[in-house]
Amino acid sequence: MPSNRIEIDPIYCKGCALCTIACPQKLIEMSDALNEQGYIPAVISSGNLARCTACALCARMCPDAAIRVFKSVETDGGQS
Amino acid sequence: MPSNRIEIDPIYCKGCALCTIACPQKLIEMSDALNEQGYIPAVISSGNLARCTACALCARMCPDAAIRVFKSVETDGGQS
Amino acid sequence: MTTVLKNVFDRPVSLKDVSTHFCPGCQHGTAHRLCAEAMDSLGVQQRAIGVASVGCSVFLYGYFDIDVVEAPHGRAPAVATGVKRVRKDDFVFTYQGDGDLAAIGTSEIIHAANRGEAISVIFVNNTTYGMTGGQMAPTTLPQQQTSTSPTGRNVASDGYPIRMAELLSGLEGVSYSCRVAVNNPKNIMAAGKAIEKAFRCQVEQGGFGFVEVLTTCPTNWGMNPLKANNRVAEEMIPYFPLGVFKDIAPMGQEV
Amino acid sequence: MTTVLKNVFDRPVSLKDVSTHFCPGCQHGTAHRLCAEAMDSLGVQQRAIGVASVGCSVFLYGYFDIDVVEAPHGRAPAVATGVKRVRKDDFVFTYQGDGDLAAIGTSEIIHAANRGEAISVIFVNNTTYGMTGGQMAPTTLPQQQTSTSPTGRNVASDGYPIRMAELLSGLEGVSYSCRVAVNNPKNIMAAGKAIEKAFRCQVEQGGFGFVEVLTTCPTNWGMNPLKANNRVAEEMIPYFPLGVFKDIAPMGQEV
Amino acid sequence: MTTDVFMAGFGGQGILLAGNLLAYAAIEQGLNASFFPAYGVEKRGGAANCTVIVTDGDVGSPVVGNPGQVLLFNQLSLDKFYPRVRKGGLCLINSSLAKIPEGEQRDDIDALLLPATDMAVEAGDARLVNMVMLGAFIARCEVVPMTAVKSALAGVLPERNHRFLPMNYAALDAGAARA
Amino acid sequence: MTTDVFMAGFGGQGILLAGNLLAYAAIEQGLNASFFPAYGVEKRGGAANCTVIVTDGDVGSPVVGNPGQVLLFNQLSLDKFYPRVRKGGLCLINSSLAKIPEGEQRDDIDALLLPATDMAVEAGDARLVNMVMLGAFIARCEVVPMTAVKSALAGVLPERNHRFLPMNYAALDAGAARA
Amino acid sequence: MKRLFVKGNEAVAMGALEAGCRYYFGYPITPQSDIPEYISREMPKLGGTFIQAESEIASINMLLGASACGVRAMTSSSSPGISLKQEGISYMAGSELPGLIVNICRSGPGLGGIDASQADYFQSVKGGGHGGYHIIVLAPHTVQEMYDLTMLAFDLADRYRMPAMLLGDAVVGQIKEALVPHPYQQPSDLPTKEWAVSGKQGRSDQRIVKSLFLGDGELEAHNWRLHAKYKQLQDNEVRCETEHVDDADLVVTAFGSAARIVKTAARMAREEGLKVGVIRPITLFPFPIATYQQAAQTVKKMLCVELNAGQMVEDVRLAVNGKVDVAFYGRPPGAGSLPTPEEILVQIKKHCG
Amino acid sequence: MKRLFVKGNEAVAMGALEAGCRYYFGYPITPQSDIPEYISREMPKLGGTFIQAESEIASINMLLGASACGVRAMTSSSSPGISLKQEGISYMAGSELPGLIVNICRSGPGLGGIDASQADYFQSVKGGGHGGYHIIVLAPHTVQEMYDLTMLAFDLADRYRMPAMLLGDAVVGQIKEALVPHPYQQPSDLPTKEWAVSGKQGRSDQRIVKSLFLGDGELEAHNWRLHAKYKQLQDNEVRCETEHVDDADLVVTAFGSAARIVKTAARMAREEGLKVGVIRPITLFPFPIATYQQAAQTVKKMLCVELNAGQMVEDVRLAVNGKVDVAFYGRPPGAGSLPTPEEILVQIKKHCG
Ligand SMILES: Cc1ncc(C[n+]2csc(CCOP(=O)(O)OP(=O)(O)O)c2C)c(N)n1
Ligand SMILES: Cc1ncc(C[n+]2csc(CCOP(=O)(O)OP(=O)(O)O)c2C)c(N)n1
Ligand code: SF4
Ligand code: SF4
Ligand code: SF4
Ligand code: SF4
Ligand code: SF4
Ligand code: SF4
Ligand SMILES: [Mg+2]
Ligand SMILES: [Mg+2]
Repeated sequence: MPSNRIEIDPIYCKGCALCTIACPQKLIEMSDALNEQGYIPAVISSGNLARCTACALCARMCPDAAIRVFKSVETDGGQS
Repeated sequence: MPSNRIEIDPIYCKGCALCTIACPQKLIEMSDALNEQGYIPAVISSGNLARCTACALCARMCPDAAIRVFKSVETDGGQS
Repeated sequence: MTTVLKNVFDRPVSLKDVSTHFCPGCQHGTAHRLCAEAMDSLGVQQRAIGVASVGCSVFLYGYFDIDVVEAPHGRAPAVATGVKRVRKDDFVFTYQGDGDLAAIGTSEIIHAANRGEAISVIFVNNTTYGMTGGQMAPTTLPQQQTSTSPTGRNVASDGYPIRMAELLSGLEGVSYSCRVAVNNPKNIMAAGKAIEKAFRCQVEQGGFGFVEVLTTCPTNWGMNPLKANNRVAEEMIPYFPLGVFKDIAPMGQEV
Repeated sequence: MTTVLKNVFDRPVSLKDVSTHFCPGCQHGTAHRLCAEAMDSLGVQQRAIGVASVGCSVFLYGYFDIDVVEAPHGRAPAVATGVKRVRKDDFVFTYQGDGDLAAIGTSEIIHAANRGEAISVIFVNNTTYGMTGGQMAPTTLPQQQTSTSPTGRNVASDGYPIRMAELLSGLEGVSYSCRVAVNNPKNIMAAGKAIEKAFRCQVEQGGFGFVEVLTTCPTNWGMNPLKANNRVAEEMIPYFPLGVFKDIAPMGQEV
Repeated sequence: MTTDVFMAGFGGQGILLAGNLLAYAAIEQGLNASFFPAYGVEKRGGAANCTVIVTDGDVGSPVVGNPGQVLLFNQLSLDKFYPRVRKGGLCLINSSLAKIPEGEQRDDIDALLLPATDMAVEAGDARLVNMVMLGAFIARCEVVPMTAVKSALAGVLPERNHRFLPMNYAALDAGAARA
Repeated sequence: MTTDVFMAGFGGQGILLAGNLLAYAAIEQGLNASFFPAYGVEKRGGAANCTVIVTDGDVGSPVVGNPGQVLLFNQLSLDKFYPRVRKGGLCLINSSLAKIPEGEQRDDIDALLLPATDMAVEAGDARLVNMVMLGAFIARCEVVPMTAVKSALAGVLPERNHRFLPMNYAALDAGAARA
Repeated sequence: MKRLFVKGNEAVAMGALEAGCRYYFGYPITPQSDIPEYISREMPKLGGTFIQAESEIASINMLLGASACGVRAMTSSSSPGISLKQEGISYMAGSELPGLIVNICRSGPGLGGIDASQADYFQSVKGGGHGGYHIIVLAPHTVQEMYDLTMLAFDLADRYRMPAMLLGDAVVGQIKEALVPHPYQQPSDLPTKEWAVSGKQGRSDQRIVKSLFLGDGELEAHNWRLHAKYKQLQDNEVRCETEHVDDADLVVTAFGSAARIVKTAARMAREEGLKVGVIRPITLFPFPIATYQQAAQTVKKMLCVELNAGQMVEDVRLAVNGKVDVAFYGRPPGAGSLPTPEEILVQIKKHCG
Repeated sequence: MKRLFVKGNEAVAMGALEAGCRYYFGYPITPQSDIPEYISREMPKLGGTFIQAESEIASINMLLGASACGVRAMTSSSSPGISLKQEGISYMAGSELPGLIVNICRSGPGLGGIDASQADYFQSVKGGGHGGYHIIVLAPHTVQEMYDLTMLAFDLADRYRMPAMLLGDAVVGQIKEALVPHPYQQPSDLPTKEWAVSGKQGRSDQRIVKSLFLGDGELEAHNWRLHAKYKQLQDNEVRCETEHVDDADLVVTAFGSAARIVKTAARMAREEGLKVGVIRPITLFPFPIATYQQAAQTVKKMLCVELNAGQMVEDVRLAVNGKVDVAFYGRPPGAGSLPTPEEILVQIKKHCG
């Protein structure tokens, strides 16, 4: 079963770090390298991703709508 | 003993009649002739003057500060 | 023992000995006299600076025997701020109509009040633009017919009349805010006290004082003076209740 | 049974796919997203007209995928009035900063509110003039240092910060007025609900809704985004309490 | 042919109504006309005057420096405007309230003195002075027929005041009779 | 003698500080100088450029169409301004971030490429790129002596930042050494 | 059509309603309050909107908002109120918004007085607001023109997508005279308002009404675009009345109310045998430059008459560029300062001599 | 005196404080916010008053109030904010009040942009407000002049009892260069302010500061009095810089920042042997008419350069009245639209040819 996932879009992330304090699991960290925009973006390690609850609090907190959240849900393949 | 007195100054009186409703004794009436300013001024008859309590309510009510009020007071001539 | 006639009521000294241009029964005259009486009583005529607004009261300088600055329509509180910041020891007041203060001058009164300028504001609410011919004002009562609300103020599109005395009392900078009427001797005496209190609040404490005076505009209401005067009690006071909405020491001062 | 990844949070449709010019940690971005989410949720994007104000949010049209009119500084409520009176069935909102709405635009917001215009107003209070370099605003906190209050706001001469949400709630024409913050996910969710409620109040009832959003301006506060965010809870909310100050049906309407 | 008429008095004498009426009557007659009012700041009591131009051509200037036809309703107006009446012009003076000062009599104009206010009081109301003056003027200077003035009056007065029409007609006639 | 210097890059590269410093140093030297900044709307990240005029006469125009001395800090600036360097002029290019496009090489100017950002990082902070570039420029074009620049730096930096002076001096020297 | 007897201000209101204007935003001020008063009575009957705004600034910005939606809308005021609208007018010009602004000019500066004045000429035609824009300015001189030019103003504003001003004064505003109202005929070639905001309604492009242009060279290009329209106006929309210019020695020129006085004076002069012509600009912007230039070929002198201390005279002088002398006669306005035809005649004689 | 390295805007603030201005009322706007920022720092140290008003309108009216008390006071803003002050400026002019208004002009119309512009020339010199008044307008072109002319503005305003405007732009406002501050010397013959309100203080006469004049002929007389002052200004207060006009074939003329560019271009032209002179008006009102008229006797042509689409050029043309051709070169301002000396040189060559 694939784990939940968040995507931090480097196009939008300005490295404000607000997501890091929003995540109840403290899963998000700041990178240690500038990105193309000249910001130090937020990142999440794949290890941490595995613990993500897809609560989306990070995404709600992000002033730049840089985070997308995906929740792993079980679905009955045949129906929709 | 002279009675109290009010003076309705025709320079100021515009004939609004507000003083007539302010006087608790209903002593003031409206004239029946235009004055020089083209207004029908308020007047008080000498008969009515005799009943004036110098309460000054008419004067306070007058929007044009047209009324002066004099109260008859006893004074000890020698002292002030 | 002799009997003499003592003058127990006369025109105040701060009021000039001239007839006004106000219409018969217009209570701008009453409000003028009460301001003059308050200046007399506080002894501030010689250091008073009046700020005239645009409206029927624009000829302030013609009636008060004090120095006067004429402000553009609605801007008296800003002009008074400029004056008072320079002449800190003088007594500075504005005298404004409801169109002037509650419409075009909304921003200036709110911010002067909020800054707690040490000025006094006399706000003459006659529910219409008197000088320009009786148009609808922010204070025009619901259903009141005016030259720009010919079928009566429609609250659905024009909104309800604004209660300035209450609105301003919500601002920290306001020391004193009240509403009075001058439609009978009792109310007039209370109004005189309120104006004196607002003035005193400036003179003694450097506070911002605001007195809303409900008055008649017989001409533009299309009523004779007596009818107009009745309307104050019958229609205005029910919507604009008399009372003191705020009475505190100026910001940062000990009482 | 299969497991799939369901997208549970994404950028709202009404928000364009572009990066903003806002500084890192600036919560204009949050307020923008919440407005876009509310438009999405009410399904009004296709009939939305935004009125941009002058301030850091002047580029509204760059970020919202809707029709936009740019208003002069402070005049958005008047512009929105003109727009709404023409486009009665459209959804019209203004988005204004605290300098824009609470200083130069005081008169326009008060009278649009008092008329009960069927518009929604998002008021972004960051206690400073962000765009022009961090000058003192009417909402600047006591003692707060800004580029024009270098030794801190002096309430004795500058007055106290104005609480707009409370002030407006005193006006008859206002249907909904509240203050929210976006400094943590809980507050953000409440803020989103409040904005949606204000929007719905217009769309469903033709009411005037006002939402004051407390936000950061890390740049002009001279703080990093985290510190700035902390300041909201520590200094702003104590002075600007969160809450709903008015919530009624529009004038003349049955609930 | 252009006739320019100037009327002056104080507010309350109905100057503006008279001017209005004259211009309106002219227009109803198919002529061109303009009515230009001027009044003081004070709504009541202050000076009031107006200029009416009646012409079969273009109206042109709504004001004239030396009007040919002048109706003066009170002393103040007389003092100010009597000297400005055009040479050879006509000047109607309300002698109830105004008289030509000693030695200022002009013999280059046609002056008609009539006690218009007194006549108005006689006709029922001092405020009818405007109709008395206008009636006399129409009689003197047939710029429009009296019938036109009368029917115009019904047009300018609001319906609810039509009960006053007969009084006004009478005042017009009284003026005309004395012209 | 007038020297006009144009510097361009992005916000954060310290362009405005470098320009400011150069003009200030010149003024302290008794010369006339002007510093005219231009920046985009965005406070950070946007383009930033400035023109510094140093002269023993009147400053005159604060902008020049074809500056004689040009410092280009990034690719965008190079693309836009390289072609505008005055014939015979000097152009310093931060080769860490910018290179002259194939075939656009000019041989009518004196171009100096130096990896200023790399050198700055080496000197302790990428933001020292402005000092590296300025140092090289001063070494090439002695509009003011290096000592003047260094003492001016102490004047423009607020006291609390004086602890960074040595780093800045080192960067200036590093630039000069490569000029 | 029946001739009505109408006040100038009311003719403006009638013309506006006839031209399809259904949105009015204004604030009372003498001597133009008849306009809002008339409209507040009549607009509701037509299903339109009348708002008495809290100020002139709110009015002009409500107009901006309504115009941005593509409807015909207007505001009216008088001099001090028009000064307050200058920022808004500049924004409308910058945002390329049509809309009618009526200025029934009164005497100033400051509170001044309520008498007729032409002292706002510069403010109207040179751009009283910031940023070097122009607006269309029309100057009616009769009640009929108050009506006709109001309609024209809406058409021109819509055609060129810019604000138009009707510049009257207390004389043409307060005068009553004959008006022959006639049905409004919308020009068939008026452009549709593809730029007006309306909600996207499924459109893929956003509509944005704005005056901010920050990209390199964008604002300059925008301004040149505006100036190209000013040129078009000059080429296509000049309106001007002339009388007896062909054989004239002296041309007297004036606009609006002053032109009425001048025309009468010129007729008096002709009666006395003086060869006097009249040029009356109807459009003040665009200014009838060519008419003056042509007249300058034949006349000996020009005399410009204004109800101010000399403003339009500058545009006349610029037009003739020294070719003939342009004298000026005017009086700053105020109570009792309206010149009479006799007074102008004296001036005419002086300059004919 | 030590030479300082100062930003233009700050030089204005320094000059004002040095000239004894102790009251500042303003509202932030780019590109002039350095002025209130500087003053908010320094004014309290001098015991003066700095108020950040709620708006530009409040600012100008606070200035009106303070000036009515006879003190030196000022406000500053940039184009859109100056538009909002037009009513207040008209009132100050009408009330004969001194006071300094600084406009650090930016590009428009509307919100426009924040780049240097001279598009508010008309607004400044023709009276952007209603009622046909004028104010003194000074146009600094260096940081030193920002300082010096600020002081001069206060003196002229006090002497003539009228508002004075310092008309700068984003270039002179944002540029940093050498400034030699010098102590303010108050002219010994400045009139005392007998008209200032102060509370009657036992005086028998009231002091009234107003612009309302309703009596017959009063307002006209008042206006003629104002115009008499404008004439005095023209006679006594024109300030203008010229360079090599005597032997010039072409005179290039410009004010403020544009003049800096022009002066450099003219020097480049001289170096190439072209006989080019420069006229730079320092006072825009009063305008240096005589200087242009004199130059028109000898030069072949004039070229007016402005950071706008052509405004001062009208005053130049009016001054020379067709005597010589006056060409224009300008660009509406905005990001990236500041002309360079090289660009002007091309124009110079065109007109020298
Ligand atoms: C800027 C401006 N707008 C409008 C006016 C016209 N005006 C003069 S007085 C007035 C309103 C008067 O009403 P109010 O303030 O209520 O005073 P009142 O006459 O009723 O006492 C208006 C709108 C003006 N003089 N200036
Ligand atoms: C009439 C006018 N005055 C001043 C300005 C300058 N100005 C632009 S934005 C702004 C204030 C911005 O502050 P705020 O409204 O709080 O928005 P923020 O940038 O903080 O979001 C000011 C004063 C202007 N553009 N127009
Ligand atoms: S979705 Fe929730 S758990 Fe996952 S990273 Fe974001 S805040 Fe943390
Ligand atoms: S909150 Fe958003 S912008 Fe800030 S660091 Fe996290 S992802 Fe980046
Ligand atoms: S003083 Fe009193 S009793 Fe006498 S008339 Fe006046 S109100 Fe009546
Ligand atoms: S209240 Fe005054 S003005 Fe009115 S009638 Fe009485 S005395 Fe006259
Ligand atoms: S119009 Fe009304 S407010 Fe004005 S003086 Fe007359 S009654 Fe008083
Ligand atoms: S300056 Fe402040 S309000 Fe503006 S974008 Fe930056 S952080 Fe946000
Ligand atoms: Mg009123
Ligand atoms: Mg803000």
